[in-house]
Amino acid sequence: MTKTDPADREASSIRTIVEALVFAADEPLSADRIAGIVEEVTAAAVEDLVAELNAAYLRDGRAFRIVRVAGGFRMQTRPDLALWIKLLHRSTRPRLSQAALETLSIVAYRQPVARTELEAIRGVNVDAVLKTLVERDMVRIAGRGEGLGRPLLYATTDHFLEYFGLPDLESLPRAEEVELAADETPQPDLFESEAGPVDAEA
Amino acid sequence: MTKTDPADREASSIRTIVEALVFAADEPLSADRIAGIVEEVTAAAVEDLVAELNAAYLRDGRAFRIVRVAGGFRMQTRPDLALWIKLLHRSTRPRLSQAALETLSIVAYRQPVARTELEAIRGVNVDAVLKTLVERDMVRIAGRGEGLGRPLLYATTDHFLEYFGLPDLESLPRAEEVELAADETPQPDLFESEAGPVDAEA
Amino acid sequence: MADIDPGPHRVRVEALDFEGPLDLLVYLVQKNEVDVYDIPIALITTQFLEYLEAMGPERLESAGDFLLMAATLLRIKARMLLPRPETGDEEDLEDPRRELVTMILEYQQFREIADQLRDREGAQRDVFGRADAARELAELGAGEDVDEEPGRRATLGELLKAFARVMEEAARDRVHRLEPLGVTIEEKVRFVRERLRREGRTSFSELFVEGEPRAHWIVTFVALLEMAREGEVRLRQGDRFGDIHVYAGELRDED
Repeated sequence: MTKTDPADREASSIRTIVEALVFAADEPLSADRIAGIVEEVTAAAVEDLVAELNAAYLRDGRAFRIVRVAGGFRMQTRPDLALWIKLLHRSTRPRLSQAALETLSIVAYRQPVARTELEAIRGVNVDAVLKTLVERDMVRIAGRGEGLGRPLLYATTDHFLEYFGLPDLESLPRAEEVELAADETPQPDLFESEAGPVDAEA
Repeated sequence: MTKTDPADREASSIRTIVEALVFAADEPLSADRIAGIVEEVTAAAVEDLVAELNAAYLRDGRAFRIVRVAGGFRMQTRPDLALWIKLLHRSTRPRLSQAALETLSIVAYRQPVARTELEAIRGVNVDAVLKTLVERDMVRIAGRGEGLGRPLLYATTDHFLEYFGLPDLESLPRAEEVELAADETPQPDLFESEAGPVDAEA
Repeated sequence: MADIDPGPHRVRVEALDFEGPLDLLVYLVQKNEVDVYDIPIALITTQFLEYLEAMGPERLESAGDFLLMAATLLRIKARMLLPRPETGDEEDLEDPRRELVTMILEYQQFREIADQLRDREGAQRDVFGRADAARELAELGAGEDVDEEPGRRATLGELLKAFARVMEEAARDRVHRLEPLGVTIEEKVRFVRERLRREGRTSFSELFVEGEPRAHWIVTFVALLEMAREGEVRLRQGDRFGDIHVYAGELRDED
C-alpha cells in the first residue's frame, strides 16, 4: 500500500479524488477536511471542484448530485427521484428492534405460545411488539390455547424462515447445538486483532 | 401505491432511475429487485443499463463504478483511489483469521456441510469458529442432515459473497494443482459437487 | 523458547503456531522436502511429537486434536514396520499412509482456496461503497415511519443471541425475587390438585399464573416435581418446544 507516487496522483485527478471522498464518506465532508486529506488543494478550491462535478452530473443526467448540508458536502440522489427511493426502501427488509428480536426469538422456540408466556419470560408487556411482528409477517396467530379465556397462540411465519435464511423450523438450532452465549465474552478471534499492521501475513 | 405520473417517468429516464436505485441502496441490488420496483424494465434489460452506466463512468472519469456482487449490483469506488479513502476512514477493517478463512473455504465448496465434515478436513474442532461465522452472517444454517442426531448443515450467505466481492458461488476461487509433489496419483475429488461447469477437470 | 538442536532430523518448529495437526503436517512435509505420496513416516512422526512437546500451555486447548493425530501417526508407523507379503500385486496392497495422504492433500487444497479468499479480501479492502447509503435510504425512504432505524437486517446469529440473553435475564429475575416467597409448596400442591380435579388435565403455562411473582412459579414447579415423583401427576411434553401438559397420575384415579 505504498501507492502515493506522483504518477498515481496525475492519473487520478484531484477532482476525481474529491469525488471519491464525498462518495465514500459516512458523513458530510467539509471542504477543510477534504483539503486536509488532499494536500494539493485548498478549501476554496474544493468548492470549485464540487461545482465542476455538479455541472458534469447535470450535463450527463446523473441520478445524484453533491449538496451542501450542515457539516459539509454530501452526495445524494436528486430530489425528483425521491419517489423511487421510497419504493426501494419499502422493498428492503426491515430492521428489527432489539425488543422485536427478543420476542421473536421466544416465539420461535416456544411456539405456539401465548402472550402471557412471552410476557412472563421477557418481564414486560409485549402487546406493541407482537403487533409489529404480526404486521411485518414475522409472527402469525396459530390458534387458541386451552386455558382460561382461550388465549391466542402465536407462531412464526414462512417469511420468518426466509428472513433468517432457514429452510424450515426444524433447522432452528437447538440451544445445546449452538451453545448460546448471551454475553459477548470469549469470542473466538474470527477477525485478526486490529493491532497488527496490515501486512503481518506470514 | 400511486407510483408515478407519466411526466415524471419521461423526465427521468429508466436508466437514471436504475442509477438512482443502485446508488441509494445499502446492499447489492439484484436485477430482479430493480425490475420489481421499475415496472418498465426487465431483469435482463437492467444488465444492459448498468453496462451503459459503467461505460459513461469510464468515459467521464467518474470515481466509482457499478460492480456485480452477491447476486446484485453495487456502486463502489475505483480500486486505484483506495489510498485516499483509507486516509478518510483511518481505521482499517479487520481481516478474517486463518481459522475462519479455512473453515469458510470448506463450507463454500462442500455446502451444505455438517460440522463433522469440516472437522475431519481441518483436523480440529470448529465449534467456536462456526458459531462466530454464523453470528457474523458469513455462514447460515441450511438444514439438517440425514445422519444420527440430524446434524445441522451449513452454507455460505450472501454477505459472504459480498465480503469477498464475489458475484456468485460459481465465481469462487479454485485451488491450483497441488504443489506438494508427485502428479500421477489420483487427487481427492474436491470440486465435483458445487463448483459447477467452470472447469471440467481431466 | 528452548532451542532444539536443528540437526539433520530435527526441525525447529516450536516457535511457530499451527492452525491444527494438519497444518503442522503440511509444514513438516514441505520443510523436509519429502514426497507427500511417500512420506517418511518415522521422521515426520518424530518431528510431530517434538512439536507436541514444545507446545506452549496456551495451545493446550487444541492439544487433543494434535494428540489424536500423533496417535494416528504412531499407528501408521507401526503398520509400516509389519512385513509386507511378497506375493500378490503391490497395487492391491493398501499403503497404511494412504488415508493420511488424502487428508493432507485435501487440507492443502482448501488452504489454497483460503489463500485466494485472503487475496480477494485484500482486494475488497480497496473498494468502498457509500458509507452513508443506509442513513440516506432511511431518511428519504421512511418518511412517516419514525421507528425505522437504518441498518442491515437481523441475522440468525442475532436472533439466537437475543434468545440466550432473554432466557438468561429471565433466569436471573427468578433468582432475584426468591426471598419473600409468601407461598408454600403445600399450597401449590393443593392448587394443582384443585385444577386437575376440575379439568382433568392442565399445563405448565396455565399453572404459572400471569401476574404472579415469578418466585411463585418456582414453588409451583417444585410442587409439580414433587407430585410427579409421588406419581400423583404425569408430565408430558407435546413436542420439543411445546407446553408441558400435566395429567392426574395413575395412583389417584379416584378423588
